[in-house]
Amino acid sequence: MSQVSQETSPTGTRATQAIGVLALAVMAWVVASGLLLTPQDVVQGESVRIMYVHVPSAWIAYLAFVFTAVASAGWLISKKHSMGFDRFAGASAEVGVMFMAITLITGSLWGRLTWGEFWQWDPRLTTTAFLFVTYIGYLAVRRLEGSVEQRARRSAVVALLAVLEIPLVHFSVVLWRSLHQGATVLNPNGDVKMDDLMLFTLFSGVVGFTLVFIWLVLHRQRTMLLVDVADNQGLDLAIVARRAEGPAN
Amino acid sequence: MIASFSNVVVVYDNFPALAGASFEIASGEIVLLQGPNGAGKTTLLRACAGLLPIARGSAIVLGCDLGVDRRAVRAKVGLLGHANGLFPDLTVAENISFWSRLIGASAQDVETAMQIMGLSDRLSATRVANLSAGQRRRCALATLIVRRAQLWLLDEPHAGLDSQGRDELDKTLRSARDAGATVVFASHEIDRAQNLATRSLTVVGGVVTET
Amino acid sequence: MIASFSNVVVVYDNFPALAGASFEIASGEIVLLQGPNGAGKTTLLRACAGLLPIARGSAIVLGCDLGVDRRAVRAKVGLLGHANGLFPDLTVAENISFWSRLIGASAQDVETAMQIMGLSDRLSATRVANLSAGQRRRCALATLIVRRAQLWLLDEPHAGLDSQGRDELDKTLRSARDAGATVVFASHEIDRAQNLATRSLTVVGGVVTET
Amino acid sequence: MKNSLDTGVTKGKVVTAVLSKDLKIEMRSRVVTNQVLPFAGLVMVMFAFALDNDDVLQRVAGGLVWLATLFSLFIIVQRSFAIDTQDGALDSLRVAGIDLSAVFFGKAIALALKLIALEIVLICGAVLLYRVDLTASGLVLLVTCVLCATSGLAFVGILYGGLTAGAKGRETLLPLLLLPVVAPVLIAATRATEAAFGSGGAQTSEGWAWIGLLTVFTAVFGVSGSLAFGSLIDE
Amino acid sequence: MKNSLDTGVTKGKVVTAVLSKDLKIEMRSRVVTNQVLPFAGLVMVMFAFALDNDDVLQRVAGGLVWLATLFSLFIIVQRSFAIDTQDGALDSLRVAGIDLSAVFFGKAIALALKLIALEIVLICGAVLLYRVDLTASGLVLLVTCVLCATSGLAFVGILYGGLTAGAKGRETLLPLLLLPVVAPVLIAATRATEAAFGSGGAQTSEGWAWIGLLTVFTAVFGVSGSLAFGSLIDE
Ligand code: HEM
Ligand SMILES: Nc1ncnc2c1ncn2[C@@H]1O[C@H](COP(=O)(O)OP(=O)(O)OP(=O)(O)O)[C@@H](O)[C@H]1O
Ligand SMILES: Nc1ncnc2c1ncn2[C@@H]1O[C@H](COP(=O)(O)OP(=O)(O)OP(=O)(O)O)[C@@H](O)[C@H]1O
Ligand SMILES: [Mg+2]
Ligand SMILES: [Mg+2]
Repeated sequence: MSQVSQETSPTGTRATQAIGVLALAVMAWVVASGLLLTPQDVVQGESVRIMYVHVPSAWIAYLAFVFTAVASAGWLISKKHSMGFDRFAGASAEVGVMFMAITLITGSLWGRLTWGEFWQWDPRLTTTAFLFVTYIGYLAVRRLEGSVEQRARRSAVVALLAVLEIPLVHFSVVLWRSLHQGATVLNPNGDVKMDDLMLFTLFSGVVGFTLVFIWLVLHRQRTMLLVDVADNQGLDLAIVARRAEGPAN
Repeated sequence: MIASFSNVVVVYDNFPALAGASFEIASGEIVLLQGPNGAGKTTLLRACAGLLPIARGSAIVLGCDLGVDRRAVRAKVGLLGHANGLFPDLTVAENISFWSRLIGASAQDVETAMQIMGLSDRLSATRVANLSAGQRRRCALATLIVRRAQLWLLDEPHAGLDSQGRDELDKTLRSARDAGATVVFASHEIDRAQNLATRSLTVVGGVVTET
Repeated sequence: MIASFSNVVVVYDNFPALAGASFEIASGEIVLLQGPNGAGKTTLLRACAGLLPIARGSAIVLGCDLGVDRRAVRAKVGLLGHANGLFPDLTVAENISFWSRLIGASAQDVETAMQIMGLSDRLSATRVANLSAGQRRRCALATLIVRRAQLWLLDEPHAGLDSQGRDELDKTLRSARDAGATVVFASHEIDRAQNLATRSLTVVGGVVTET
Repeated sequence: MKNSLDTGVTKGKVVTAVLSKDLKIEMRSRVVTNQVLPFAGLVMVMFAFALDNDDVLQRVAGGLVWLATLFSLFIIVQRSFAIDTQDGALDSLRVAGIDLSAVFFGKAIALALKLIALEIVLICGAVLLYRVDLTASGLVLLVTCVLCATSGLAFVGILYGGLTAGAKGRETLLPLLLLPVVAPVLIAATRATEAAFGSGGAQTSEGWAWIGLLTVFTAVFGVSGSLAFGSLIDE
Repeated sequence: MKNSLDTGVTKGKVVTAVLSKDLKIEMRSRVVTNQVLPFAGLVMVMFAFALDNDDVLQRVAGGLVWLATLFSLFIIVQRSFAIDTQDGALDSLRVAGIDLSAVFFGKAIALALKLIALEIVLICGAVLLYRVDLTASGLVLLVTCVLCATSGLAFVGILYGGLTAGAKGRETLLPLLLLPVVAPVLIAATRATEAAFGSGGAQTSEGWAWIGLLTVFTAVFGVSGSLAFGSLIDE
């Protein structure tokens, strides 16, 4: 049974407002620093500034998909099968797909500047595209007809399988020889070859995008709850109409 | 109580095919479901078999709460739907022996079931695709008889059978009841059905009323 | 004579489903075909509609010799088989209007047919895949009524209909007969069928005998 | 009772009724969009992935487009008759007493429209993925080629589809019958497309010779289909 | 009345019952032999024809074999569930109260056997048509690769096939779900096959690295399939 509360308050709370303000502040700093303060790259020139969006969005997409998987596992394991887990998984995947799209778009723009082409059949790019499609499929599974429990169960299985693709994307640069940048920041040796301010801006970007992610997910799962409430009220009306077919005839 | 439904709602897409159905079925009954087309009889039978999610209300069948776990009940019921559930490319004998292997029935049981349903040697070596409509229904019934379920759920079981087949089926259902099973079936042939049933329920507009 | 069969043999693969069937049907009759499962009733109806090749014997339906040309007769008969002949992805209204466009029936005819078969506005906008079994049968009958054929061939037309639908169907068939059509139908519900029919033929083992 | 079966329903009306039914069912069930297109797309992507940075890609582009089309042809033809046979609607069509050559054209046009929609996507894919340069004269050739080849494929597809529909187990015969017949179309269309794409330095003018072959093929199967379809499906 | 539902039917018996049913139906209906094989064959021949006398042919040989296999995977998976859903047998399976992971393995093994039969033909075709030289060590690699990749594909195919079977319209989701998942298998298997064929001077040893990836994939989907299939198909 879905635990649908009848309350219909706005989707925001004090806490989400705070997160929203914080996210805006951090993002403002990232924009200022990324566009104005950080130096050009020796090789890439101005185009390196795309990195402050490209890399964090990729990582936050990963984060979102991992959250989806964790929430899905939570739904499967928990005895009560609380629908909160399922809504959280769905909301997180939707936001993750959005961030993955940002990665793809900024990546191709960057590619146009550095490689002269929007798209290359490179392993990192190809696997990223596959990951994107996988989660489109996940969202499609959520839209299949059926009860909320059916939706939760099916999509939980898909989410747990889909998350396994992330290592494939991450290590694709190692597995296949790749045109794409290798692990510059998250490399196994731990020595980061990057200007300090650039690095700081990059990490600010990560923090800012994380805040945006949290803000979006909290709101989205609240709207999903409201949709379920509305569906439930629609069902009340439909039941009345159906019963009216009854003995009258 | 073999089955007890209270205010059960079952929804397709957004349409509540069962809109608050409440009834109880005791052990050893043969219950007829009657009612107009689209009333919700098929939906009710499939819900009893644990095939449809219960949106609201509480449904307990053979001691299993369908709201909690719909899968537990399935091993104990036998279901014959509007469709026959056969593989058209396999012969009658292959179809029946497939199902009997799954539930571990003996060759003797299979033999008996085929005899009851009048599936002769010629027919049992025929592909289901090449059978007449009534012969197919007989084959489906034979797979069900092999199953020896505790609760038999039958959706218009007489449809397509000739009069001899109908009599044979009624006899089989009665003897299953005598052996301790419970039978619930939907039918539009009121006379024959009321003759067979020990009790009849009327389904209209997704609601069940005692007749 | 609307139909006259003499020693007709119809073969599937190597099996003679009709093994020398002879009978005659006059204009304005409502003929019941009865007989056990696998007797050859469906085969007989399909042969009448010109859908099956005549291996031996002579079959003349509505003045067309089926041994010579089976296609000429088809424009004049209406056939309802065990299957409904509907497109599950289309709505009820779309299904019926498709067939009515093919034969040039008016919107008025469509409206009437749907009313006779009790297909309400809600149902007519529903996809056939989402209908109950009886509602689907009603939809198939509605497409047939639109057709206004000279010879109606119906294979267990009552199957799946609720009692009100059965009465409605009987009324429709009688009024079609009154308007000059001839009806041949197979059925296993002997009581109701004999009530409707003006004459009944028994099919057993591929041979037709007068009852 | 008025016998409305004799009121002349024009051939055109039957064609549109059948055509709109087939298209409506596709709109609802989305077999082409959801099943055929992704696979065709994958084929293109995989080749791009396997053979990147190679002029080979340009050379195989035309062939791939038509191979994917051919593959889709099988699936769509099968589906096109499956919707008619699954609940016995084909029998009702047979006894409807209508002009079956109109059914042939209705189904063929629906098939052709689905194929053309698919080909447009595939060709755009080839142009983008394989970096094909398309000149204006190449485009004219390409459009002609698509129209001719597709209508030819649609006619053969429906003709043989009708032959193999109906009886159980016969559907599996379809590829066997269809393959040898459509192979020439595949070759001609590929060559014309290569000429349009300028693959391997081919000239646009070379392409027009192939168009002639395609036109003959289309005409032959259009005529024989409209004559023979009725008696094939009727049995 | 004795309730025979409780008599323990071992998992192995259910696996063999389902397996032999699926194979018997294939023997009767010959979908793989008559529908999938001709198309796969055509693809091979067309490429041989289009790219003759070229070392390109050798380079694409491995990829073609696996592309054709993937294509067949879709058709066979769909067919494998269509035989269960067309007359409602899937519902009977659900209410049979049997261990559904046994059904998973039964169906997956049947699928794998069909795919392997197909691959053998395709590989022989590639060796003959594309004049691939196969060394003894290459052959060992090839056999391992075929076994690993095919069982992986079979597991995913049945798992997602079960998810999309049942409700109308759901089947069209299958390609969307399956494609991104099997694409890595396709790539890994292609690379391993290329190594086995020695295409483009690839070493056999390079191939074994890919086998590792394939094994992981197979293990993941075998385990998750046997755990999740029951609850997916059950709904
Ligand atoms: C459409 C094209 C592109 C896509 C889909 C894409 C995708 C990705 C993804 C998924 C990541 C996260 C990798 C991980 O940590 O697992 C990433 C990181 C990165 N990308 Fe891209 N990328 C694209 C183009 C580019 C281009 C053109 C450049 C620069 C020349 C670039 C530079 C980077 C860098 C520097 C990282 C951080 C790598 C690390 O430190 O681990 N990307 N990209
Ligand atoms: N396609 C076929 N191939 C071979 N034999 C067939 C085929 N269809 C029917 N038969 C056989 O022909 C005989 C007559 O079948 P038919 O469908 O005409 O019976 P029927 O009288 O309509 O029976 P029912 O009352 O069950 O509908 C049956 O014995 C059947 O097994
Ligand atoms: N898959 C579906 N999607 C949407 N609505 C459905 C679906 N199946 C059935 N319905 C609707 O649910 C209602 C109940 O259907 P059900 O099949 O239970 O009726 P029934 O009592 O068995 O009727 P019949 O006597 O015709 O078999 C019908 O109004 C039908 O239109
Ligand atoms: Mg029903
Ligand atoms: Mg019959």
